[in-house]
Amino acid sequence: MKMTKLAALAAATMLAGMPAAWAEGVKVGMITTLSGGGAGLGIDARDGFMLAVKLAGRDDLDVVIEDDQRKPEIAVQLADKMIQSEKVDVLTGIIWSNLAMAVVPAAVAQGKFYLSVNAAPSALAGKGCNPNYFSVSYQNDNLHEAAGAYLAKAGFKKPFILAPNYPAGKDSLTGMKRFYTGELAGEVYTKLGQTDYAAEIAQIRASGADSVFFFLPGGMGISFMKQYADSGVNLPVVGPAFSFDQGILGAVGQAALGVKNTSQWSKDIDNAANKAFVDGFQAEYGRLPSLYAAQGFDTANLLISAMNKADVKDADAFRAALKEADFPSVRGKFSFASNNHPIQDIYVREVVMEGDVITNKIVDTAMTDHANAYVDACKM
Amino acid sequence: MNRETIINLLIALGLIAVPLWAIWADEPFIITLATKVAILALAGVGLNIALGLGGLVSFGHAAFFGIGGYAMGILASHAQNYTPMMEWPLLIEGTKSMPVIWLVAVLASALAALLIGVLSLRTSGVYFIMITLAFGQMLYYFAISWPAYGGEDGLSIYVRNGFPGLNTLDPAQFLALCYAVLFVVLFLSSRLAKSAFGLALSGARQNEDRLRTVGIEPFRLRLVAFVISGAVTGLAGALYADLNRFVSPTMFSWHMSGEIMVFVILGGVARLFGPVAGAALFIVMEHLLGGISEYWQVFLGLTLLGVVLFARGGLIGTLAGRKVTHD
Amino acid sequence: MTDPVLVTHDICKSFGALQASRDISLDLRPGEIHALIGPNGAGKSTLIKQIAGGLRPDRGTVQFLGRDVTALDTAARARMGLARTFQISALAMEYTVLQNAVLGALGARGGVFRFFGNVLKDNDLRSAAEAALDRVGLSDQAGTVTGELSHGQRRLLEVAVALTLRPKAFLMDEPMAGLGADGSKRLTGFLDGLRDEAPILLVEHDMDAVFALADRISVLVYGQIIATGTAAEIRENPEVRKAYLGEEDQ
Amino acid sequence: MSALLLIEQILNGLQSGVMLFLMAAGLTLVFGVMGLINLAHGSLYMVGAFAAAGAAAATGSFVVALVAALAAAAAAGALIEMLVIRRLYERDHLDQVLATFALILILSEGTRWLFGSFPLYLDVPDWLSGSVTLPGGIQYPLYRLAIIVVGLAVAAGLFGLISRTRLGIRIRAGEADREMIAALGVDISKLYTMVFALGAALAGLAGALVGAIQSVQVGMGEPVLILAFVVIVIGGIGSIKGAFIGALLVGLTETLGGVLLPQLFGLFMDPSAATTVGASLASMAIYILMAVVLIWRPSGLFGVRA
Repeated sequence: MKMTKLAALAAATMLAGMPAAWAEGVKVGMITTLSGGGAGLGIDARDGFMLAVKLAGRDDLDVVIEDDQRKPEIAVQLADKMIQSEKVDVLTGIIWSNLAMAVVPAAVAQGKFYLSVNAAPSALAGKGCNPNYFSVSYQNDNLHEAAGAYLAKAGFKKPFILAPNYPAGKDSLTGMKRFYTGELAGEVYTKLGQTDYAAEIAQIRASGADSVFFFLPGGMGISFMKQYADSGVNLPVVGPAFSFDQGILGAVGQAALGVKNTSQWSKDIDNAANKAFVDGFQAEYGRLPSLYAAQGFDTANLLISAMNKADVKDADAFRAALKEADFPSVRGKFSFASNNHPIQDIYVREVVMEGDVITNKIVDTAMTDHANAYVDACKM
Repeated sequence: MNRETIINLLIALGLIAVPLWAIWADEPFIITLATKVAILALAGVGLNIALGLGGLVSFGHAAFFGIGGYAMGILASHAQNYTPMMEWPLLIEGTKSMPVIWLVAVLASALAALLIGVLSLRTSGVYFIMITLAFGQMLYYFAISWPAYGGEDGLSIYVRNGFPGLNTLDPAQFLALCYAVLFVVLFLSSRLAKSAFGLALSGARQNEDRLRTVGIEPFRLRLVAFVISGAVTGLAGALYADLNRFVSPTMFSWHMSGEIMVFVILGGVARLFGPVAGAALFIVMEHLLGGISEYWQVFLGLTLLGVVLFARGGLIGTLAGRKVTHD
Repeated sequence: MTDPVLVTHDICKSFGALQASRDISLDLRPGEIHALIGPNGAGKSTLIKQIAGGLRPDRGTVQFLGRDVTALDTAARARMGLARTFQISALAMEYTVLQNAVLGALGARGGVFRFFGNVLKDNDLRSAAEAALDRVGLSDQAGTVTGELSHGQRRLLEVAVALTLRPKAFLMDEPMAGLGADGSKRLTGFLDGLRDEAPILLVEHDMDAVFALADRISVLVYGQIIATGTAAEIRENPEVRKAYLGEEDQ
Repeated sequence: MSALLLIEQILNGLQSGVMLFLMAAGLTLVFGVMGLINLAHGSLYMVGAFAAAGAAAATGSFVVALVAALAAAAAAGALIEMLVIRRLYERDHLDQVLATFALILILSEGTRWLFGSFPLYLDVPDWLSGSVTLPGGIQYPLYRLAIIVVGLAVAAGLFGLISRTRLGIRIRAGEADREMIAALGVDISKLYTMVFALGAALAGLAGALVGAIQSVQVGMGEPVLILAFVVIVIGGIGSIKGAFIGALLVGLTETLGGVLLPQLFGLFMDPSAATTVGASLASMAIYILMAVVLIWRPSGLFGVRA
């Protein structure tokens, strides 16, 4: 791979003349979205991560946190700052794929470890994979694939599918169609940031579909669900967890009840680590944890497990320790595929009312020990 | 020497002294910040030609900034993937050479400015502000939904492009290069302001009737100014892409247009060093406030508001007093 | 007699129901000062705008130097040598007096698209500008910012800028306005000598100046020229007396 | 596409156009009367939505929520006008743009400070939920019909206000000549505060109405703000009638463009490319519309030549 060679050259040149980094312990740079519209996700990931650090009581783990404002250019500059000035060993925290694409290749080329708490674009899983890059969350396509698998398994014959017109949206529909190969009632790309879905809902109504699959992260999904629920179209809805996560459910309200969504985590997964996490999170922050918080929590625990086995200065040993994934994941089973993305079960959750709180409950398993479609494309 | 000249000299000295200190104190990130200041200042210098001299309040300069950025991204990505951009009717290959990229960035953004200018300059006042904004948004949405070069994900360039005789991977050398470009453009822009063209352009801003009455049609002047302005901002875009080794549609967003405008106004409209002072102040604030509070943008907003309401003429206007136009 | 420099032929212009110009035909001959007078709202400014190129007449033509210029814009007419001064000073107020004059000289010479050299150090432009300033007596104010000039000085600067254009004809819209007795007198003297250089179409309210200067006078009332003639003829004209006395009645 | 679906989509375009009008009306009034560009108008939309969500959570009543939205946005508008905006009337557009840009930062992050980083809940009330069957068999959400009705009623009220009442006469006089209105003995600064608060209240109302079917979150006003600018530029700045026509044009273009363009390209391209190209073009459609209008009429459809 020519790219990697060039990148290594760049790294060598950039590192030349830098003094020896942090002498002991591990310094982590967390770049995440803490201001603006998407701040909720970053805050959850940060809180989950810091909770794990606190519960582990590690004072040799130093975390520097910066706000990327959801702007890729800012994220790049913060990464430069973390690497050049803070001299961190490990980077983490990025929520959005486009920001990850901006930061990760350069960071790993400079010999840093990158542990993803969320974003895991296909470009970094296949051709652009790197031994120093680990995704602790999933590969971006996973939840969509699981939704496709679930639709096929549940016997739907004619889903209508929609996603925003940007790369992650196209990956989503591609991923869904990888495991649902039947007929589609329609396939629509909406404008990124669109808030009114009346036109699409009318198309759904007219299309003769028997179900709806959508991927509309953030406010887009909230708008869609509210409008859909009010439209009188009563087709079953399936989607990835993003629009039905704890942070967002409150805003969608009852419109979300009954929706099936795919997720690799849920707060009712029955294991000790998850119970400690859910209780600890509620005690610490006074709210229910979200998927992003769970991913942040697992990321920190993965890092701590590697710290227990190897010195971060010994990159090969540390990398091997990370790859073992010898930590108690809140998801239960967890291991890395050869391209450093998780092999895990993906569940089907249903949105339910628990007391007066709207939340999710696992109703099925969509895929077992699922890895991703890019394993073979990754040569490292 | 008048006060503004002294202030300009102090700013220039500061620009050079801070990175020298950073090298001595081993604070490499300060060098990155200084590079960012220089590049954004350059974008502001570009806008200032339209805004300060010509009175053309463009709310769409992110269009040129983004085009410059994508000129770099597209050329360099073809070079790094060893795929030609075009094979027929003639073979065009990508490149990793900064001078070539700069030339393409300047030409492409100048051409865009020509097209946007021809249409926009038919309007004036608020309509001009809004139509330039609309063109910027048009390109923004185009960049997001155009899949060939990454769409919203943008394009990563793994290694910074090269400049003959320099190691651009060394932050200090890249900074020196950006400074050199900035100072050359500042020099040219100071000449421009005093030239026949500058006299007429600024005259058109002050009184359009006067200009027509002496036989000069303002439209062509403004169009040329808009093209020069767009080209300089496009050059800044190419450098910014190289600083980040990354381009994305956010370079086209209206926030970017707003920020470039903020640099100019914060520093002082139509002041030679206004954009430099403005960009430096803005980035220092962003850097310092960002460390204090999660809600730092509130304080940034309050500071900007304070400058507009109470420090008219921006930083340099406040320090140097009234503008002196004669020699 | 030589051909007139400037001719309007049956110009008509209306704004909605208001007819601001009705079949106006007048001419400006070499060497003369032709004054245009009329009560407020008679349509003098509208007529001047149509002659200068700021407004297109609904009907009729404007000829300058024997050429039909009706379709040309202000800048093109200015380049042909039609120099105009404004009722309300139209100057670049942030510029110095010298810069304003150099701007005029630049317009006359052409070569606006020069981006590098210092325009104030261009000897041709500077000497043309300084000569014009000298003629109106503003040389000692060359470095003053125009916005700081007195009202009268601005009027003089307008005239100076017009001079830098080396015009074939002047259009002057109330150059005496706000000048005061002394200033009016001086400007009157100056314009008196100017007519040999290029004829002047003079819109003016100051009747002393008009009667002192004008070779011919046209009277515009309600968008129509009701009389044209020498000062003496106009004084005797009953219609003119009626129009002006009518105004005084109000 | 069937005729029924097309009619339904036209209704959708109408609905989004009517909401855009509520936003654009305030923007264009403020510009027409005070000559001010207000970039922070979208923040007032957001303030309305947040106030409505807060009030609905506290009382459970949608009507109270709407009243709260109107009151909060009007109060915020009046406050902003008195503290900041009135210092900007005599300034050029540049200072106005910068100052109101700063206001966006303050209001957005301030709101996040108060309400947290997660979207808030605001839903359609029970008595307006569900859909009704229109003549011809079109199923259409009741709430959206209600929005169209409210929007048209507000538009009618606004026309009445401007053309019939004393406030309207003063507003029109203020547009024509500021000195004249001052000479008439009207307290001009009070008038300006009222106009600004009125515009803010309309934006707040739009925020609350739309918030119930969209997402109440920080930054929700910015896309709408840009659209509202497109609307008033197309309609002619300062013209309420222009804002109305412009809003409907933009609403219809955006809705129908998103539906029809991909189908149009589908006629001669393969489906997935058609979807991509169509969707890309649709997202640029209103800006293209605006550019075309301005090239044809540089002061918008109903603008007065500056």
